Amino acid sequence: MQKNDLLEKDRDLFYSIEHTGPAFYWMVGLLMTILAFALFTYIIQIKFGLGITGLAQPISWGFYIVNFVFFIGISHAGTLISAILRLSKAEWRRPITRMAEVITAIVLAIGGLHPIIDQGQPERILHLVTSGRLQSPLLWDVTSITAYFAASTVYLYLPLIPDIAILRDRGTKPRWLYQFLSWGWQGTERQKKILERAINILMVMVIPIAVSVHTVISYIFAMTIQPGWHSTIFGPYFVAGAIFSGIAALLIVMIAFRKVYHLERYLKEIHFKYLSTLLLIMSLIWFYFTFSEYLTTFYGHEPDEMKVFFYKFTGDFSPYFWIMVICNFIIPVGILSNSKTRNITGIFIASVCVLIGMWLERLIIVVPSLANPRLEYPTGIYIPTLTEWALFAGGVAVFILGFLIFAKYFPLISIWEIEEGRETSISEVAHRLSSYLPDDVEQDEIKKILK
Amino acid sequence: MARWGMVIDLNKCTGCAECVTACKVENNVAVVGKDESEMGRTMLWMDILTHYEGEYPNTKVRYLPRPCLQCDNPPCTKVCPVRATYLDPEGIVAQIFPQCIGCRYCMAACPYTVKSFNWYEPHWPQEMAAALNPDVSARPAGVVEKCTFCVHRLQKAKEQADSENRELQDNEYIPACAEDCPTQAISFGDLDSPHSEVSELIRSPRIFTLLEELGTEPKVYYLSEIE
Amino acid sequence: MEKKSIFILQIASIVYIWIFVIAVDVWILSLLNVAKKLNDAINASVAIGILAIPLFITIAGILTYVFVGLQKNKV
Amino acid sequence: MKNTIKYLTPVILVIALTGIISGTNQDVRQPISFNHKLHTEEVGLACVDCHSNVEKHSRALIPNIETCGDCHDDAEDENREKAKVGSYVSRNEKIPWIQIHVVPDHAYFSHRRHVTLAKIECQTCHGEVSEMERPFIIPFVELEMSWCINCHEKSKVVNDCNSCHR
Repeated sequence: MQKNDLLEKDRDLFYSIEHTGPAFYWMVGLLMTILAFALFTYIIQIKFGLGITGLAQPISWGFYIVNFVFFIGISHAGTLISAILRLSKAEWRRPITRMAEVITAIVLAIGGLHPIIDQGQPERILHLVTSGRLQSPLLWDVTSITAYFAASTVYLYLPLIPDIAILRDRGTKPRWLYQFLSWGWQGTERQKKILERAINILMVMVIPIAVSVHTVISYIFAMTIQPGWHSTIFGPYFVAGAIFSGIAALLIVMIAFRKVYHLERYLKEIHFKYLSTLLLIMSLIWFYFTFSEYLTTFYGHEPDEMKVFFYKFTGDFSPYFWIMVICNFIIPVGILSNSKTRNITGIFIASVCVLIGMWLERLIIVVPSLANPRLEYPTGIYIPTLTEWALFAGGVAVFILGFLIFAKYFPLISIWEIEEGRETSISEVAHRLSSYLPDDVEQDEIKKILK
Repeated sequence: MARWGMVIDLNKCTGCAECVTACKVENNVAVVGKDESEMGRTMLWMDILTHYEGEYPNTKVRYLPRPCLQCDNPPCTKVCPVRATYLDPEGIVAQIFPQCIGCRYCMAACPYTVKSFNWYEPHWPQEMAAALNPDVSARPAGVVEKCTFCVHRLQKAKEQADSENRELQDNEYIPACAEDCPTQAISFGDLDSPHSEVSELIRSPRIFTLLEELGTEPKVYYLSEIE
Repeated sequence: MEKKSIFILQIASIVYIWIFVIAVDVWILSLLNVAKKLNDAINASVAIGILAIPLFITIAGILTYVFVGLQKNKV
Repeated sequence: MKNTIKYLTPVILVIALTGIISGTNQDVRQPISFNHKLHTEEVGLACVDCHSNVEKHSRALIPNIETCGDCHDDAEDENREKAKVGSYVSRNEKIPWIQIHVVPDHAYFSHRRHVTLAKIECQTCHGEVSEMERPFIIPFVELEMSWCINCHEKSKVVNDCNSCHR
């Protein structure tokens, strides 16, 4: 009886799993075509060498490394945000944690492949296994990305178990998949306790791992002595930027899937309001970091640093630099600090701008330092070729594709957590509130008001 | 053990680029076409950097031959993920081509930008392809390469000395650039041996190294120009 | 047939996770060994080993705990 | 489930078969069925009598046709193999031997260093050649880096990458 109730109430959440329209197949087909084209260009790159990219000396890192940093940055949306929200018992987290975690798992896999795409001899990746050196920041990356990927897929999977069990009980096909993945979940008290304990341990563990991942990625640059890279704030700067772009990606995904799968009942204005506040704060933090990074450089006025500085501010890269500032700071702050423009459309525009801006930020960190070597070399400007664009498009296509396929098999919003919210959150919040307030306020009173 | 080093006298250097050519031939450095070269993919282990001073008509051009500086504290070897580049016991920064995975991290880390990358499979004009140096391997596409102080010459000289049952002598091992320089601007030898030419030259007041402030301790020294 | 093969799949996935985790740990240890042999960057390897090895084991441990716990506590 | 296995079996079989086929050595046919045993035992030649480069150069090289010509010049010999040598000699043409012990392009191995300076027996790397009645068609040892390194470690000689790879 109760179960039927639940299914009736939450039937919107099963919609994407049980109804597959032609639009889904068209979309998958389109993404597959893009992916196939990307694969094709990659095969050509393997055959002829990295010469078919726009890279040269001294600009030997380009799009691939930029996208690597960018995609790994987005991955911070998920697990980090969901872990922090869970840890702080924010009640509004319930409908958004799942999406955030899915972003992490997919994007991390895409980002992790980029250094291999960038390699001149991809089959020699095995040399990392046989004779790697843990002294190199690249190996720190390998270790911490592997750890983050393992932890975040587990962290995505564990809260999914009760939902998989619901699907299994509904008889959704393929049945064996849900039977296999649900591990005999029946929702008994003891099972709930085990799962809760595991999730609690993981969410505490995942936060330092997530922070370490982007710190270590910044170290790839910061550990060298190159002007513009050798900076002590790079670790926190990259982490802040990563969370910033992650929230923007999460907002875009939420808005898109809310529209496509009609999830308005679950993803309400308030969720966007809270998340966009977070985005606004991150935008300010990002500006603060950027400001202190460039002010120290400018004030120090070291000639080699200044070459890179002016390359960004007034030189060849100035259009990108100022677009970045507009996209990352002026537009989001402008839109989000005004309650009139802070509606779903406004938030969507701000988020897209932030993603563009953060991608440009990665480009601005990687390329100008390489384009201005200390000694006098003639340097050209880096112009990416079709290969690099195709592989970028391929990465984005895999991201959307991964999301669509996930949504085809699993609920994008945690059903059991919503249900749990219905059952327990009112009394829990009442209890929490009463513990904040002076003792003379009765708990029952708060409960009454909340109801 | 010897510590190999080089001293380049900028006062004697005319910028004739004989060292560049000698190096290219000795080490089978690939030849790239015009288009590639314009993109910045020229491969040179020994390069000559030019620096223009003053306004026309009182301009002055300065030349700076630049091999790999063979730092004693190399920023490139620290970051290599697979030990394809490392400081060998005689102070030469080795570059092991069959081990290199082509991540180009060492290129990004080198403050002197001495490394080049094989963007394509290397090729030579037909006439040159028949005359490659058999002592140096042709690098495949996708690996980083740089000046090795002609380390194959060191191996050969050592073997010759060993088979004649004697120590390696001064001037027995000399890289191609030093050997071919028409003005003898490049001297080469053991920095640790007190009587070698280079160890006498580095006591000169004109001596300096490139980007000294970085603490990379290069073993390629320069003698500044006398005005 | 169905139930049994799914159970086998589940056991296999636990085994697979452990193989993965142990492989990562063995990899780090072998790199330590290589570093020792080539006299190169041992401290970095030790530092990373101390952090990463228990981390991976904990992740696999949590998963195993959940899997075994859920199976055991079926009604 | 059963169906999956049914479809998977041929795939696995094909993969296994290609593995076996590619693993077996291809048929190598040397131009002449050279008999090392005969030359060392009956004629009494030492290895370096013909492979004269071994002690003096880094590259061993196959003996050139003049070396063969010192003894063989009869192109009409009743022994077919001898006649073949004779005909190569009379035409002063290289015998198209197929090199079996190949060191890859990026590795440098010096025979002089190993034979003359380190006094390593030929047999250590090439086996009991004087017992062989046919020419090499497979190498005595797989020339892999681990094999080199093992010996270098055992005999405590230089183990630097730079001394072999350039």
